[in-house]
Amino acid sequence: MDYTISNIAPIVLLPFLAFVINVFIVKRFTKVAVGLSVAAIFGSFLYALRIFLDFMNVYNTNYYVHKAFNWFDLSTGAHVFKVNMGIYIDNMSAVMLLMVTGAATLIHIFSTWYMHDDARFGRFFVYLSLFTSAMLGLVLSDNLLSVFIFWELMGFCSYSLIGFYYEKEGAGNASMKAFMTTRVGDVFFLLGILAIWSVVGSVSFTEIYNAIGDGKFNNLYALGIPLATLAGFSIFMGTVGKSAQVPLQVWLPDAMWGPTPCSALIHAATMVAAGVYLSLRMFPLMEVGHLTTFIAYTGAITAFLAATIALVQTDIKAVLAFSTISQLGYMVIGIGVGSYNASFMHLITHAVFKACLFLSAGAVIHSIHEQQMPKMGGLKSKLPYTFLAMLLCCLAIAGVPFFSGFVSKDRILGDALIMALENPVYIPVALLGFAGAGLTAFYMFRMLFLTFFGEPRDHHIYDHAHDEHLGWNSNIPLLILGVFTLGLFYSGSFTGLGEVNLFGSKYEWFNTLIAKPEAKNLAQFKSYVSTPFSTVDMREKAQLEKSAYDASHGMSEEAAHHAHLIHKIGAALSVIIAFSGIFIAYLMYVKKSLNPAGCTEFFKRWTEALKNKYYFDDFYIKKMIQGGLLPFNDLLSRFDMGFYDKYAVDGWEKVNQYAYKISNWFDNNIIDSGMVDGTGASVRLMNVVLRTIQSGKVQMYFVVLVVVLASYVWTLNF
Amino acid sequence: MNATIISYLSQSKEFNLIVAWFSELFGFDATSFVAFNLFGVFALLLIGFAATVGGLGTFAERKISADLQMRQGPNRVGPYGILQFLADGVKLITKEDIIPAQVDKFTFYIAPVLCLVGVFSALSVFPISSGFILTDLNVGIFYFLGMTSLVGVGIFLGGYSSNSKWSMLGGMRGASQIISYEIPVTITIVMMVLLAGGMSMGILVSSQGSSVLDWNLFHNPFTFIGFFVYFIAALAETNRAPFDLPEAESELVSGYHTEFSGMRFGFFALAEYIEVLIVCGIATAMFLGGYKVPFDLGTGELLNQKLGLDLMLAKNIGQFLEIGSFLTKTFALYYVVIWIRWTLPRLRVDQLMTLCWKYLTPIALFNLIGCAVWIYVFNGQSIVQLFSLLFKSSGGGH
Amino acid sequence: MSTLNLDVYMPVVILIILALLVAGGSLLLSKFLRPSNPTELKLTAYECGEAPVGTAWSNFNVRFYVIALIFIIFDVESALMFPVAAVFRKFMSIGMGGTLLVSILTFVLILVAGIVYCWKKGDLDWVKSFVSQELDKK
Amino acid sequence: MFNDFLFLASAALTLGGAFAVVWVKDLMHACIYLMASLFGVAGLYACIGADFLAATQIVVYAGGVVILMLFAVMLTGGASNKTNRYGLEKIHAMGNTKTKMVAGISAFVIGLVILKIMVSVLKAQPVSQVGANENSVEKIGTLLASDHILAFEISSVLLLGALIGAAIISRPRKEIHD
Amino acid sequence: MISLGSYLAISFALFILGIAVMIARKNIIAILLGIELILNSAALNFAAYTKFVNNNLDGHVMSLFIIVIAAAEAAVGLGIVIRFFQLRESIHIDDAASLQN
Repeated sequence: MDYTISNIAPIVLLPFLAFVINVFIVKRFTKVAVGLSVAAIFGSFLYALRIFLDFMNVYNTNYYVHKAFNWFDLSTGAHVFKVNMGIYIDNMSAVMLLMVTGAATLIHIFSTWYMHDDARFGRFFVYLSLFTSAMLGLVLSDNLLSVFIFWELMGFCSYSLIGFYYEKEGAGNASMKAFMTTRVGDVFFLLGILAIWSVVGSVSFTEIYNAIGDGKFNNLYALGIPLATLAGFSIFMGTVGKSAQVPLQVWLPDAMWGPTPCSALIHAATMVAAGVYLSLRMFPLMEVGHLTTFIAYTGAITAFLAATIALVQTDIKAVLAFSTISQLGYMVIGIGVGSYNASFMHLITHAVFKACLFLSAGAVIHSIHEQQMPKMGGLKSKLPYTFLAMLLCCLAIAGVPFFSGFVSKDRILGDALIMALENPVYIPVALLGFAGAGLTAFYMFRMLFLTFFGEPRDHHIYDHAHDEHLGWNSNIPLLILGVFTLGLFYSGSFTGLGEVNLFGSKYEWFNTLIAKPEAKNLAQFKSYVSTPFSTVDMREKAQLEKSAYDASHGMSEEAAHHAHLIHKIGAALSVIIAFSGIFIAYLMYVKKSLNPAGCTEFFKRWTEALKNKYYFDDFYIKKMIQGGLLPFNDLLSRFDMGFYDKYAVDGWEKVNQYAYKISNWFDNNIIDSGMVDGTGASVRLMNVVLRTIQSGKVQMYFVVLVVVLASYVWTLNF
Repeated sequence: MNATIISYLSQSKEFNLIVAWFSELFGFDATSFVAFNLFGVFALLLIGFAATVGGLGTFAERKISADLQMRQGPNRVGPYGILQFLADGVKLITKEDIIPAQVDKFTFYIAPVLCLVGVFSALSVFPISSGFILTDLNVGIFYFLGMTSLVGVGIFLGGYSSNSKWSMLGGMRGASQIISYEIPVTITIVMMVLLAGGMSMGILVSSQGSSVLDWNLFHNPFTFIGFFVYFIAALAETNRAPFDLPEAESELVSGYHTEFSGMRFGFFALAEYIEVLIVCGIATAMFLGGYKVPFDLGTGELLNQKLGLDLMLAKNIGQFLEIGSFLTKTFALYYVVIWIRWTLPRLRVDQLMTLCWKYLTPIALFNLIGCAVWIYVFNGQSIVQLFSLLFKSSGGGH
Repeated sequence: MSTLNLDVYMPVVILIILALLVAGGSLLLSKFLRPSNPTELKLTAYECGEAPVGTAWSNFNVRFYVIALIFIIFDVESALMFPVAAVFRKFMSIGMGGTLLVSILTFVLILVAGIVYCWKKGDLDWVKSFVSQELDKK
Repeated sequence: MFNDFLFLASAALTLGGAFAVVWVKDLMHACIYLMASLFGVAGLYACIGADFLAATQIVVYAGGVVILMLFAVMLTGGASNKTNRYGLEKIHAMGNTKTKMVAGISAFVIGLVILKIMVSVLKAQPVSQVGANENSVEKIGTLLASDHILAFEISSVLLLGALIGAAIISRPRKEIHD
Repeated sequence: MISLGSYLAISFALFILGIAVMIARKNIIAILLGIELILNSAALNFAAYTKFVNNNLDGHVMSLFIIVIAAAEAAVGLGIVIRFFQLRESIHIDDAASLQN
């Protein structure tokens, strides 16, 4: 298949056109607008499917399509200033495209049922279309700059969708919080782009790879830090913001103020995954920046903390939110321990089952108008299909064999184990990872049991819950997503260890296709030319006869064998952990033989901490803002009023009087004019200078911004 | 390289002789030097001419108004009082120059000068003839727009600096009136540029023929309307009656130049009269065939071949014929301007704005679109050519 | 040293200089000829004999600004239109007149939409504010 | 010869005007000096054969923006209000020593950075001759109509947005009368 | 005399002066003046580069769009200033410190 602008661009343009048109017609013809959005996203799904099938057909690790056109070129002789915009599709993007469009389509369809009695039914779809096009643009884009543009666009959509019910105050605050928190990461991201530009002179992925391959980053230092580390760290901070890693994870739980479908699409499947996607794209930079350990630790801590917090949540969406954070943590661990394609695989599988989970939760909420799990229970008979979908997803996320979560997460854990055995620094990562896996299994099934099993705890709600029957837009999407939680779609083998041969010779397609761009073998990008929108580029063909892990790690045979062994161990371990977690949940919430209250009593303080999400928000709000900045202002103002007025002025007045009494010749004018005003002036000057830090004065912010930015640019070597 | 008066004169051998002489005098290529001086001379001539016309304008104004009102008009100074404008000039120069206490000195000083600068520098693309145009910038008409828009600033500043209620009102009114009416003018000019395929005066003029039917005025209906749109709007842009609200004697004492006296007032008046001249000239150049004379006498080939005159001489003759044809049309328009002033009553300010925004601007936009479509559909042929084609075909019929 | 010939701009510069010279010169000339005996009364602002109260630099009605605003938008539009209009003939000669015509029409019509909006909203009629105020008073 | 004269005059006008904008105390005068500076920029455009840009500069700025600013100054009570409404912050509206100091320092910092970049750029600079005085209008028109057609259309949308937005913002409100 | 260096120097000076105006002034309109200066310096740079380095006129088009954007920015900015003045009877930027009117 030949790739032209006409069969790639529609993927982005269809939703965008739907957005543009809907903006105008949504008020008048809501139904038409909604239909338009759904049709558009389905169309782009078809396009993405076409591309995906083509990639599966070619089935080559090094197959990629790169089309770039010259956006503007102001090169001056030796000093190249040229920005290309373009499209870069490799196997990763192809899979990502399919996932995004597929999930988005199903979620659109589900939303037509979920939101149809909402006052702003149409507007929801306007935002949804814009968001989808932005996400697809991010996946397709071939350089950091356009990634950043779409990144911000998604941030805006997320903002407006979280604050969708803006009449609720919580929603407004939550949207603001999400926007501001991710902004922190985005600033770092921008600085990272600057740093990369200063070295590479381009923002195109392939050129960055080239530069890394050429070792352009070697022994470059800014502020005493290696520039690669600086850039990689900045980029990774962007990931931390978008993918809600510690310490910027606080916005994601509040993001649940948004409508459930948008939580499913944005805060589970796509946008939060975009952060991980970015880190995956920039993996070589992380590698040469020696950031992998840091990344692994960030991911591990996030995974574990989020999992523990999820234990005590009673709001069904909150549980899902924290599990999302925790799963994202797993992906980041994957990046950290260098299991590139497992991490990406987990991105995909997690997107599928988490979207399904959110949609199921949405179905539950929609049918009983209640989010608190303690009020639910026994809904299995009322909502059989939702229950089925949710069961599948819970099995998947818990890491039960034959399900996607097992295939992907277990691989990350296995690689973590390998790294831990190679290098003791990674032992905590592996431990936290396995612990988190167990906790995941536990709280997911806790949610499942509390929702669907046992006796209805709130009969009023239970009786008002209307029975569900199969609807094309209510629970068919759930079931479709649920089916795709089966492991065999992602690896031909159920266990992920590649014995069962499903796709003929193409078993383990996921591992085989996703090539890990390692800093050491980036030479393959040397054949990079930015071609016009006419031809297909092909890196020189690497042989595919190696086994899966060699393709991903490039190890020797026995090392691969060793890896196989450890992976088997890790798989067994995680299976045991998962089942034990499920079993404990079963005992607690179905058999009731274990009393959850007992545990809460046992870990009292800890439970408190968990209920307050480890006091992260409190810290940010109380300590940092109220505790840090406001008292500072108070201090300054008190200094201004109290000290200056009382002591300085009055004190010196007294001095004046004494001086006057003591001697007439002592000219008090000197004191008045000179000393009083002198002191006053000095004090005022001081606290004016101090106070300007926090006053809402635009210019002072401008000055600070300009100076900081200037000094940053100064450190880069242009 | 745009055509300038120098590029015209450099065709004559005298010019080259002078250049050569100066070059050997200085020891370097003196073309630029000679050009500078010649430019200076001709600019002085042009300004003198324009100023005289402006002065005569005042005289003509009185005479014509007297005519229209069955009066004598000025008849003391010189024959038929034709030297009246000199007397006015002397009066203005000898008037006391009062600078009130409350004015903002800086702006008070520069406001009249701004008007003068705007108008004078707009003269540099004044297309009196194909050769004697001072400089035929290839952004000529656009440049003209920019420079005349200085007058608006000058008037506003004049009103502001006086720090008097009347002046301030007049200044605000004047500025807003000028900028409002600049829009129909601009859009109409865009239409003409679309038609002529260039922005330089030369192209604008040479896109039309010498005979009346080849004028852009009769190119198509839209240009026909456009001419009147341009003329009315330009009239308003020069603050002429019936659009002289900024200096409405009966409402605001004398508008933005209430506080100005002596020469400073003179500058405003001079600028206004010269601007009227320029506007009429531009209208002539764009719509009325400009300096076109029959048989392309301007190029001088005809005289050269038929009468065997020296080419340069023939050219000069042609140039002067062109100047004649140009000035004739221009003065005819000038007469119309004065005529309108003494015929129509003054508009009210809201009528003024309504006229601009609700009539002229939409019409101008419609003209622009229509003209573009016309050019595209009829491949740039004028309505006259179409008719001739029609008759030719029908004539070919029998 | 550049090979760019800027002689075409000479007249512009000369005329600007001449304008300044004429202004300055005639003012200088009149300085010698004119009388100068300013009195208190002469130096006050002319307000039909009344003593002027306060400064004239008070704030004005916003409609002036709206007019200026629409003006500048159209001014910029014309600045963009001019070069495109200038090459219209050329494009027609190479047979691309249709596309250019379409783009020009799009451009103009979008601006027309703007002025239609202002018209509908009554930014174009001068006395609206008065009228609305009258209505509010009632 | 004349080129240098034109260039020097324009540069002097530009920089002098800009300096005056920095130093002068009266807002109205600052606007006028800004106009002078923009005229200088137009002259500088003319010096490199960008005649259309020069004309546009004059039309848009001298005709449009400066008038707009003068109007805005008048509409906001002229250059009269010196300190802010509450009179708490006794900073003159056109700045005082402190603000000028801060401005100087930050301008200096930025200047250093830009110089650092500019030097590296100029080092890598091939000395190129200025071509003949071509007709830039045609070229710009062709570019606008062919390469940058999208930007051309979008800019009209931008202008539309500016028109509507500013009209809505600065429309005389009913509650103003009383 | 007319060289890239001189043009860069001039636009550099313009930029710096614009920054200085933006920071030194407390009057919003004056700050807008500074912004105009900065935009002009950018446009000048574009024109100079396209003249002296690659003699295609893309830079002219860029400058043209910069002028367009500057005009739009001035229109909207001044509109906001006027609205602000109607609310606060002040155009002192420190009065714009709080977000609600």
